[in-house]
Amino acid sequence: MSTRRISVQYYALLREQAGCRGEQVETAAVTAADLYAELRRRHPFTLDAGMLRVAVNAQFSDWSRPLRDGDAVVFIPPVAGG
Amino acid sequence: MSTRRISVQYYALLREQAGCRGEQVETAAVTAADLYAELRRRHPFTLDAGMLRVAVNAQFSDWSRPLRDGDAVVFIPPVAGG
Amino acid sequence: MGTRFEFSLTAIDTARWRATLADPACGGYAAFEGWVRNHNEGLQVQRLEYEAFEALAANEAGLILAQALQRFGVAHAACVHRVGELAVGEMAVWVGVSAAHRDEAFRACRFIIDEIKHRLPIWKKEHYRNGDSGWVNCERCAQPGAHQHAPPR
Amino acid sequence: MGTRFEFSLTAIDTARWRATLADPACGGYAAFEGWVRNHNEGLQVQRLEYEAFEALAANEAGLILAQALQRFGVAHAACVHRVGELAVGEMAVWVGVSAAHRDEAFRACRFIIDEIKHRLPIWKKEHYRNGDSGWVNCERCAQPGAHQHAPPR
Repeated sequence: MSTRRISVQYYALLREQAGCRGEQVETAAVTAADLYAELRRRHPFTLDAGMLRVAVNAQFSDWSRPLRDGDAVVFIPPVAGG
Repeated sequence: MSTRRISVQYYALLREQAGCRGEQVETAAVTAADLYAELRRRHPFTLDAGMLRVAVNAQFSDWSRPLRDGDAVVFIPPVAGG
Repeated sequence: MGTRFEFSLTAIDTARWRATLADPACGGYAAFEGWVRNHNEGLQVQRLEYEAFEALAANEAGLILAQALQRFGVAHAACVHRVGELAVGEMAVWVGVSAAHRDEAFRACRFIIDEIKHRLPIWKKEHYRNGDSGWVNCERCAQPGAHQHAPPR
Repeated sequence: MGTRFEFSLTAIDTARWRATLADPACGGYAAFEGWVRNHNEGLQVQRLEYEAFEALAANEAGLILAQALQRFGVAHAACVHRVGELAVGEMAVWVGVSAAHRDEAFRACRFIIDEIKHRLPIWKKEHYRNGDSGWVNCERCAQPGAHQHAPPR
Protein backbone atom coordinates (compact mmCIF):
# COMPACT_ATOMS: atom_id res chain seq x y z
CA MET A 1 0.00 0.00 0.00
CA SER A 2 1.45 3.37 -0.97
CA THR A 3 1.90 6.00 1.73
CA ARG A 4 2.39 9.77 1.61
CA ARG A 5 4.15 12.20 3.86
CA ILE A 6 1.72 14.84 5.22
CA SER A 7 2.46 17.77 7.48
CA VAL A 8 -0.31 18.40 10.02
CA GLN A 9 -0.66 21.57 12.09
CA TYR A 10 -2.86 21.79 15.17
CA TYR A 11 -4.60 24.83 16.60
CA ALA A 12 -6.59 25.61 19.73
CA LEU A 13 -8.33 22.63 21.33
CA LEU A 14 -6.77 20.17 18.85
CA ARG A 15 -3.32 21.53 19.67
CA GLU A 16 -3.90 21.02 23.37
CA GLN A 17 -5.32 17.52 22.88
CA ALA A 18 -2.52 16.50 20.49
CA GLY A 19 0.06 17.94 22.87
CA CYS A 20 1.96 19.52 19.98
CA ARG A 21 1.67 22.29 17.37
CA GLY A 22 2.10 19.87 14.49
CA GLU A 23 3.69 16.71 13.22
CA GLN A 24 4.87 14.97 10.06
CA VAL A 25 2.90 11.81 9.39
CA GLU A 26 3.60 8.95 7.01
CA THR A 27 0.12 7.74 6.18
CA ALA A 28 -1.86 5.45 3.90
CA ALA A 29 -4.91 7.73 4.35
CA VAL A 30 -6.33 8.67 0.95
CA THR A 31 -8.41 11.65 2.04
CA ALA A 32 -8.37 14.23 4.86
CA ALA A 33 -11.32 12.40 6.37
CA ASP A 34 -9.30 9.17 6.49
CA LEU A 35 -6.38 11.05 8.00
CA TYR A 36 -8.46 12.57 10.82
CA ALA A 37 -9.88 9.12 11.63
CA GLU A 38 -6.34 7.76 11.79
CA LEU A 39 -5.07 10.60 13.99
CA ARG A 40 -8.01 10.16 16.41
CA ARG A 41 -6.70 6.69 17.15
CA ARG A 42 -3.45 8.29 18.35
CA HIS A 43 -4.73 11.49 20.00
CA PRO A 44 -7.61 12.04 22.42
CA PHE A 45 -9.53 14.38 20.07
CA THR A 46 -13.02 15.00 21.41
CA LEU A 47 -14.33 16.81 18.33
CA ASP A 48 -16.08 14.72 15.70
CA ALA A 49 -15.03 15.37 12.10
CA GLY A 50 -18.54 16.74 11.50
CA MET A 51 -17.68 19.70 13.73
CA LEU A 52 -14.46 20.50 11.87
CA ARG A 53 -13.52 22.00 8.55
CA VAL A 54 -10.30 21.10 6.81
CA ALA A 55 -7.69 23.16 4.98
CA VAL A 56 -5.09 21.76 2.60
CA ASN A 57 -2.11 23.96 1.75
CA ALA A 58 -3.76 26.97 3.46
CA GLN A 59 -6.98 26.69 1.45
CA PHE A 60 -10.32 25.41 2.66
CA SER A 61 -10.77 21.99 1.13
CA ASP A 62 -13.17 19.13 0.72
CA TRP A 63 -12.87 16.24 3.19
CA SER A 64 -12.92 13.78 0.30
CA ARG A 65 -10.18 15.42 -1.79
CA PRO A 66 -7.29 12.95 -2.28
CA LEU A 67 -4.16 13.92 -0.36
CA ARG A 68 -0.87 14.24 -2.19
CA ASP A 69 2.62 13.71 -0.90
CA GLY A 70 3.84 16.86 0.82
CA ASP A 71 0.40 18.36 1.51
CA ALA A 72 -0.02 20.56 4.58
CA VAL A 73 -3.26 19.76 6.40
CA VAL A 74 -5.02 21.74 9.12
CA PHE A 75 -8.18 20.58 10.88
CA ILE A 76 -10.26 23.59 11.85
CA PRO A 77 -12.35 23.50 15.04
CA PRO A 78 -15.43 25.74 15.33
CA VAL A 79 -14.14 29.31 15.00
CA ALA A 80 -14.70 32.18 17.42
CA GLY A 81 -12.99 35.28 16.08
CA GLY A 82 -14.17 38.82 16.54
CA MET B 1 -55.93 95.73 19.18
CA SER B 2 -53.59 94.22 21.80
CA THR B 3 -49.96 93.65 20.90
CA ARG B 4 -47.25 91.47 22.42
CA ARG B 5 -43.53 91.75 22.59
CA ILE B 6 -41.82 88.77 20.92
CA SER B 7 -38.13 88.02 20.61
CA VAL B 8 -37.24 86.49 17.23
CA GLN B 9 -33.92 84.77 16.47
CA TYR B 10 -32.75 84.04 12.94
CA TYR B 11 -30.46 81.27 11.73
CA ALA B 12 -28.79 80.33 8.47
CA LEU B 13 -30.56 81.61 5.33
CA LEU B 14 -33.16 83.55 7.35
CA ARG B 15 -30.36 85.29 9.30
CA GLU B 16 -28.68 86.34 6.07
CA GLN B 17 -31.94 87.52 4.51
CA ALA B 18 -33.01 89.39 7.67
CA GLY B 19 -29.56 90.94 7.94
CA CYS B 20 -29.47 90.32 11.70
CA ARG B 21 -29.29 87.51 14.26
CA GLY B 22 -32.52 88.54 15.90
CA GLU B 23 -34.87 91.32 16.84
CA GLN B 24 -37.53 92.31 19.35
CA VAL B 25 -40.89 92.85 17.67
CA GLU B 26 -44.05 94.48 18.98
CA THR B 27 -46.76 92.65 17.10
CA ALA B 28 -50.47 92.08 16.87
CA ALA B 29 -49.85 88.64 15.35
CA VAL B 30 -51.82 86.01 17.24
CA THR B 31 -49.91 82.93 16.06
CA ALA B 32 -46.42 82.13 14.81
CA ALA B 33 -47.90 81.78 11.33
CA ASP B 34 -49.26 85.33 11.53
CA LEU B 35 -45.90 86.55 12.79
CA TYR B 36 -43.94 84.97 9.92
CA ALA B 37 -46.37 86.50 7.40
CA GLU B 38 -45.83 89.90 9.05
CA LEU B 39 -42.03 89.55 9.07
CA ARG B 40 -42.03 88.54 5.40
CA ARG B 41 -43.43 91.97 4.60
CA ARG B 42 -40.32 93.53 6.19
CA HIS B 43 -37.59 91.03 5.17
CA PRO B 44 -36.88 89.42 1.78
CA PHE B 45 -37.47 85.87 3.05
CA THR B 46 -37.60 83.45 0.11
CA LEU B 47 -38.73 80.42 2.12
CA ASP B 48 -42.47 79.80 2.35
CA ALA B 49 -43.80 78.99 5.80
CA GLY B 50 -44.61 75.51 4.49
CA MET B 51 -40.87 74.82 4.28
CA LEU B 52 -40.20 75.93 7.85
CA ARG B 53 -40.83 74.58 11.30
CA VAL B 54 -41.25 76.86 14.27
CA ALA B 55 -39.94 76.73 17.83
CA VAL B 56 -41.32 78.74 20.74
CA ASN B 57 -39.17 79.05 23.86
CA ALA B 58 -36.71 76.46 22.50
CA GLN B 59 -39.40 73.80 21.92
CA PHE B 60 -40.82 72.72 18.59
CA SER B 61 -44.28 74.23 18.40
CA ASP B 62 -47.46 74.33 16.38
CA TRP B 63 -47.80 77.18 13.92
CA SER B 64 -51.28 77.91 15.26
CA ARG B 65 -50.34 78.07 18.94
CA PRO B 66 -51.22 81.52 20.30
CA LEU B 67 -48.17 83.63 21.11
CA ARG B 68 -47.79 85.13 24.56
CA ASP B 69 -45.99 88.27 25.59
CA GLY B 70 -42.29 87.53 26.03
CA ASP B 71 -42.20 84.40 23.86
CA ALA B 72 -38.95 83.60 22.02
CA VAL B 73 -39.66 82.46 18.47
CA VAL B 74 -37.32 80.76 16.00
CA PHE B 75 -38.30 79.89 12.44
CA ILE B 76 -36.43 76.75 11.37
CA PRO B 77 -35.36 76.37 7.73
CA PRO B 78 -34.84 72.85 6.30
CA VAL B 79 -32.08 71.28 8.40
CA ALA B 80 -28.84 69.76 7.14
CA GLY B 81 -26.86 68.49 10.11
CA GLY B 82 -24.58 65.48 10.13
CA MET C 1 -25.83 53.59 31.22
CA GLY C 2 -25.50 57.07 29.86
CA THR C 3 -25.83 59.51 27.04
CA ARG C 4 -23.97 62.66 26.16
CA PHE C 5 -24.22 65.27 23.41
CA GLU C 6 -22.07 68.32 22.75
CA PHE C 7 -21.31 70.90 20.13
CA SER C 8 -17.66 71.52 19.36
CA LEU C 9 -15.98 74.51 17.78
CA THR C 10 -12.74 72.58 17.33
CA ALA C 11 -11.67 69.19 15.94
CA ILE C 12 -13.47 66.29 17.63
CA ASP C 13 -11.22 64.22 19.89
CA THR C 14 -12.67 60.78 19.13
CA ALA C 15 -10.35 58.98 21.56
CA ARG C 16 -11.67 61.04 24.44
CA TRP C 17 -15.29 60.50 23.38
CA ARG C 18 -14.81 56.78 22.83
CA ALA C 19 -13.36 56.51 26.34
CA THR C 20 -16.65 57.76 27.79
CA LEU C 21 -18.33 54.62 26.39
CA ALA C 22 -15.89 52.07 27.82
CA ASP C 23 -17.61 49.40 29.91
CA PRO C 24 -16.34 45.92 30.85
CA ALA C 25 -19.86 44.54 30.32
CA CYS C 26 -19.86 45.67 26.66
CA GLY C 27 -18.61 43.48 23.82
CA GLY C 28 -19.54 45.70 20.88
CA TYR C 29 -18.78 49.30 19.95
CA ALA C 30 -20.08 50.94 16.77
CA ALA C 31 -19.11 54.42 15.63
CA PHE C 32 -20.01 56.71 12.77
CA GLU C 33 -18.19 59.79 11.53
CA GLY C 34 -19.51 62.25 8.98
CA TRP C 35 -16.67 63.77 6.95
CA VAL C 36 -16.77 66.88 4.77
CA ARG C 37 -16.75 65.62 1.19
CA ASN C 38 -15.11 67.46 -1.68
CA HIS C 39 -18.26 67.19 -3.78
CA ASN C 40 -22.03 67.39 -3.42
CA GLU C 41 -24.67 67.10 -6.12
CA GLY C 42 -22.11 67.56 -8.83
CA LEU C 43 -20.44 70.65 -7.35
CA GLN C 44 -16.88 70.87 -6.03
CA VAL C 45 -17.01 71.76 -2.35
CA GLN C 46 -14.14 73.77 -0.88
CA ARG C 47 -15.27 74.29 2.71
CA LEU C 48 -18.43 74.62 4.70
CA GLU C 49 -20.03 76.26 7.69
CA TYR C 50 -22.31 74.66 10.26
CA GLU C 51 -24.67 76.76 12.32
CA ALA C 52 -26.98 75.41 15.03
CA PHE C 53 -29.84 76.54 17.20
CA GLU C 54 -27.89 75.02 20.05
CA ALA C 55 -30.44 75.02 22.88
CA LEU C 56 -33.10 73.21 20.87
CA ALA C 57 -30.59 70.95 19.11
CA ALA C 58 -29.07 69.80 22.41
CA ASN C 59 -32.52 69.01 23.82
CA GLU C 60 -33.48 67.10 20.72
CA ALA C 61 -30.19 65.20 20.65
CA GLY C 62 -30.71 64.21 24.28
CA LEU C 63 -34.10 62.76 23.35
CA ILE C 64 -32.62 60.86 20.40
CA LEU C 65 -29.85 59.32 22.51
CA ALA C 66 -32.30 58.34 25.26
CA GLN C 67 -34.58 56.78 22.64
CA ALA C 68 -31.64 54.78 21.30
CA LEU C 69 -30.85 53.38 24.76
CA GLN C 70 -34.45 52.42 25.35
CA ARG C 71 -35.26 51.08 21.91
CA PHE C 72 -32.12 49.01 21.32
CA GLY C 73 -31.05 48.22 24.87
CA VAL C 74 -27.54 49.61 24.40
CA ALA C 75 -25.46 50.68 27.39
CA HIS C 76 -23.96 54.02 26.32
CA ALA C 77 -24.43 56.43 23.43
CA ALA C 78 -22.82 59.76 22.65
CA CYS C 79 -22.70 62.30 19.84
CA VAL C 80 -20.72 65.43 19.12
CA HIS C 81 -21.35 67.85 16.26
CA ARG C 82 -19.06 70.53 14.92
CA VAL C 83 -20.20 74.10 14.39
CA GLY C 84 -18.35 76.86 12.56
CA GLU C 85 -16.01 76.55 9.59
CA LEU C 86 -14.87 73.15 8.32
CA ALA C 87 -12.45 72.17 5.58
CA VAL C 88 -12.78 69.18 3.25
CA GLY C 89 -11.82 65.98 5.09
CA GLU C 90 -12.72 67.29 8.55
CA MET C 91 -15.10 65.40 10.81
CA ALA C 92 -18.47 67.13 11.10
CA VAL C 93 -20.18 64.67 13.41
CA TRP C 94 -19.27 61.67 15.54
CA VAL C 95 -21.64 59.06 16.99
CA GLY C 96 -20.54 56.20 19.27
CA VAL C 97 -22.47 53.40 20.93
CA SER C 98 -21.37 50.56 23.22
CA ALA C 99 -23.51 47.52 23.99
CA ALA C 100 -23.34 43.92 25.14
CA HIS C 101 -23.58 42.68 21.53
CA ARG C 102 -22.80 44.07 18.11
CA ASP C 103 -26.27 43.89 16.62
CA GLU C 104 -27.80 46.47 18.93
CA ALA C 105 -24.67 48.65 18.77
CA PHE C 106 -24.91 48.89 14.96
CA ARG C 107 -28.66 49.46 14.94
CA ALA C 108 -28.56 52.15 17.63
CA CYS C 109 -25.65 53.95 15.94
CA ARG C 110 -27.50 54.02 12.63
CA PHE C 111 -30.71 55.19 14.31
CA ILE C 112 -28.89 58.04 16.06
CA ILE C 113 -27.16 59.48 12.99
CA ASP C 114 -30.35 59.19 10.91
CA GLU C 115 -32.38 61.03 13.55
CA ILE C 116 -29.63 63.61 14.16
CA LYS C 117 -29.63 64.50 10.47
CA HIS C 118 -33.40 64.62 10.32
CA ARG C 119 -34.38 66.32 13.56
CA LEU C 120 -31.65 68.66 14.80
CA PRO C 121 -31.85 72.37 13.93
CA ILE C 122 -28.42 72.51 12.31
CA TRP C 123 -27.68 74.16 8.97
CA LYS C 124 -24.87 73.73 6.51
CA LYS C 125 -23.63 76.31 4.03
CA GLU C 126 -21.45 74.92 1.28
CA HIS C 127 -18.81 77.06 -0.41
CA TYR C 128 -17.97 75.82 -3.88
CA ARG C 129 -14.78 76.00 -5.91
CA ASN C 130 -16.60 78.11 -8.49
CA GLY C 131 -17.12 80.87 -5.89
CA ASP C 132 -20.81 80.20 -5.27
CA SER C 133 -22.24 79.14 -1.96
CA GLY C 134 -25.56 77.94 -0.66
CA TRP C 135 -27.47 76.66 2.35
CA VAL C 136 -28.05 72.97 1.76
CA ASN C 137 -31.75 72.01 1.46
CA CYS C 138 -32.80 75.68 1.34
CA GLU C 139 -31.58 77.12 -1.87
CA ARG C 140 -30.85 74.40 -4.39
CA CYS C 141 -32.92 71.52 -3.13
CA ALA C 142 -35.98 73.63 -2.40
CA GLN C 143 -36.02 74.70 -6.03
CA PRO C 144 -35.40 71.48 -7.93
CA GLY C 145 -36.11 73.12 -11.25
CA ALA C 146 -33.85 76.05 -10.68
CA HIS C 147 -30.94 74.40 -8.87
CA GLN C 148 -29.67 77.80 -7.95
CA HIS C 149 -26.65 78.01 -5.76
CA ALA C 150 -25.83 81.68 -5.91
CA PRO C 151 -25.48 83.65 -2.69
CA PRO C 152 -28.84 84.64 -1.20
CA ARG C 153 -30.55 87.21 -3.32
CA MET D 1 -9.91 52.14 -3.25
CA GLY D 2 -8.19 49.71 -0.98
CA THR D 3 -8.37 47.00 1.62
CA ARG D 4 -6.02 45.93 4.36
CA PHE D 5 -6.02 43.21 7.01
CA GLU D 6 -3.49 42.47 9.75
CA PHE D 7 -3.03 40.52 12.91
CA SER D 8 -1.65 42.37 15.89
CA LEU D 9 0.10 41.07 18.99
CA THR D 10 -0.27 44.45 20.70
CA ALA D 11 -3.03 46.98 21.35
CA ILE D 12 -4.69 48.16 18.13
CA ASP D 13 -3.87 51.78 17.22
CA THR D 14 -7.25 52.81 15.83
CA ALA D 15 -6.12 56.33 14.93
CA ARG D 16 -3.43 54.94 12.64
CA TRP D 17 -5.84 52.48 11.04
CA ARG D 18 -8.55 55.10 10.61
CA ALA D 19 -6.04 57.35 8.85
CA THR D 20 -5.58 54.70 6.15
CA LEU D 21 -9.24 55.18 5.19
CA ALA D 22 -9.19 58.98 4.86
CA ASP D 23 -10.42 60.18 1.48
CA PRO D 24 -11.74 63.64 0.51
CA ALA D 25 -14.37 61.96 -1.68
CA CYS D 26 -15.83 60.11 1.33
CA GLY D 27 -18.59 61.54 3.51
CA GLY D 28 -19.23 58.56 5.76
CA TYR D 29 -17.04 56.42 8.00
CA ALA D 30 -18.35 53.49 10.03
CA ALA D 31 -16.28 51.51 12.50
CA PHE D 32 -16.81 48.53 14.74
CA GLU D 33 -14.74 47.37 17.69
CA GLY D 34 -15.12 44.08 19.52
CA TRP D 35 -14.21 44.42 23.18
CA VAL D 36 -13.44 41.65 25.66
CA ARG D 37 -16.50 41.41 27.90
CA ASN D 38 -16.37 40.42 31.56
CA HIS D 39 -19.06 37.81 31.08
CA ASN D 40 -20.17 35.19 28.56
CA GLU D 41 -23.06 32.75 28.83
CA GLY D 42 -23.40 33.38 32.53
CA LEU D 43 -19.72 32.96 33.39
CA GLN D 44 -17.38 35.68 34.67
CA VAL D 45 -14.55 36.12 32.18
CA GLN D 46 -11.16 37.21 33.51
CA ARG D 47 -9.03 37.19 30.34
CA LEU D 48 -8.80 35.38 27.06
CA GLU D 49 -6.46 34.10 24.40
CA TYR D 50 -6.87 34.36 20.65
CA GLU D 51 -5.08 31.97 18.34
CA ALA D 52 -5.24 32.09 14.54
CA PHE D 53 -4.26 30.04 11.53
CA GLU D 54 -2.79 33.24 10.19
CA ALA D 55 -2.06 32.35 6.55
CA LEU D 56 -5.58 31.11 5.84
CA ALA D 57 -7.21 33.80 7.98
CA ALA D 58 -5.39 36.59 6.14
CA ASN D 59 -6.41 35.15 2.77
CA GLU D 60 -10.02 34.82 3.85
CA ALA D 61 -10.07 38.32 5.34
CA GLY D 62 -8.74 39.71 2.06
CA LEU D 63 -11.62 38.05 0.23
CA ILE D 64 -14.16 39.42 2.71
CA LEU D 65 -12.85 42.98 2.40
CA ALA D 66 -12.80 42.76 -1.41
CA GLN D 67 -16.36 41.43 -1.39
CA ALA D 68 -17.42 44.35 0.80
CA LEU D 69 -15.96 46.88 -1.67
CA GLN D 70 -17.64 45.20 -4.60
CA ARG D 71 -20.99 44.48 -2.99
CA PHE D 72 -21.55 47.83 -1.27
CA GLY D 73 -19.50 50.17 -3.43
CA VAL D 74 -17.48 51.52 -0.52
CA ALA D 75 -14.10 53.16 -1.10
CA HIS D 76 -11.88 51.68 1.62
CA ALA D 77 -12.19 48.90 4.17
CA ALA D 78 -9.74 47.58 6.74
CA CYS D 79 -9.66 45.14 9.63
CA VAL D 80 -7.18 44.22 12.32
CA HIS D 81 -7.51 41.34 14.77
CA ARG D 82 -5.59 40.74 17.98
CA VAL D 83 -3.89 37.44 18.75
CA GLY D 84 -2.41 36.34 22.06
CA GLU D 85 -3.53 37.26 25.56
CA LEU D 86 -6.20 39.91 26.14
CA ALA D 87 -7.65 41.36 29.33
CA VAL D 88 -11.26 42.40 29.91
CA GLY D 89 -11.96 45.73 28.19
CA GLU D 90 -9.27 45.30 25.52
CA MET D 91 -10.12 45.58 21.84
CA ALA D 92 -10.06 42.21 20.08
CA VAL D 93 -11.00 43.35 16.59
CA TRP D 94 -11.41 46.61 14.68
CA VAL D 95 -13.23 47.14 11.37
CA GLY D 96 -13.37 50.45 9.52
CA VAL D 97 -15.04 51.49 6.27
CA SER D 98 -15.17 54.80 4.40
CA ALA D 99 -17.62 55.56 1.61
CA ALA D 100 -19.32 58.40 -0.21
CA HIS D 101 -22.48 57.94 1.89
CA ARG D 102 -23.30 56.52 5.29
CA ASP D 103 -25.70 53.80 4.19
CA GLU D 104 -23.09 51.75 2.36
CA ALA D 105 -20.49 52.42 5.05
CA PHE D 106 -22.74 50.94 7.75
CA ARG D 107 -23.80 47.98 5.65
CA ALA D 108 -20.27 47.10 4.57
CA CYS D 109 -18.94 47.42 8.13
CA ARG D 110 -21.64 45.09 9.42
CA PHE D 111 -21.04 42.61 6.60
CA ILE D 112 -17.31 42.52 7.31
CA ILE D 113 -17.54 41.83 11.04
CA ASP D 114 -20.24 39.19 10.52
CA GLU D 115 -18.13 37.39 7.91
CA ILE D 116 -14.92 37.77 9.95
CA LYS D 117 -16.57 36.07 12.90
CA HIS D 118 -18.06 33.36 10.74
CA ARG D 119 -15.27 32.53 8.30
CA LEU D 120 -11.86 33.26 9.78
CA PRO D 121 -9.92 30.42 11.43
CA ILE D 122 -9.48 32.19 14.76
CA TRP D 123 -10.12 30.61 18.14
CA LYS D 124 -10.82 32.08 21.52
CA LYS D 125 -10.09 30.49 24.87
CA GLU D 126 -11.88 32.08 27.79
CA HIS D 127 -10.43 31.98 31.28
CA TYR D 128 -13.08 32.31 33.97
CA ARG D 129 -12.95 33.76 37.46
CA ASN D 130 -13.79 30.35 38.88
CA GLY D 131 -10.50 28.98 37.51
CA ASP D 132 -12.01 27.06 34.59
CA SER D 133 -11.27 27.80 30.96
CA GLY D 134 -12.58 26.68 27.62
CA TRP D 135 -12.36 27.11 23.87
CA VAL D 136 -15.49 28.97 22.81
CA ASN D 137 -17.77 26.98 20.47
CA CYS D 138 -15.73 23.82 21.03
CA GLU D 139 -16.24 22.76 24.57
CA ARG D 140 -19.35 24.32 26.01
CA CYS D 141 -21.36 25.18 22.93
CA ALA D 142 -20.66 21.91 21.16
CA GLN D 143 -22.16 20.08 24.12
CA PRO D 144 -25.25 22.11 24.91
CA GLY D 145 -26.52 19.52 27.37
CA ALA D 146 -23.28 19.22 29.25
CA HIS D 147 -22.19 22.87 29.32
CA GLN D 148 -18.78 21.79 30.40
CA HIS D 149 -16.12 24.39 30.78
CA ALA D 150 -13.41 22.50 32.51
CA PRO D 151 -9.91 22.48 31.03
CA PRO D 152 -9.55 20.05 28.13
CA ARG D 153 -9.65 16.46 29.34
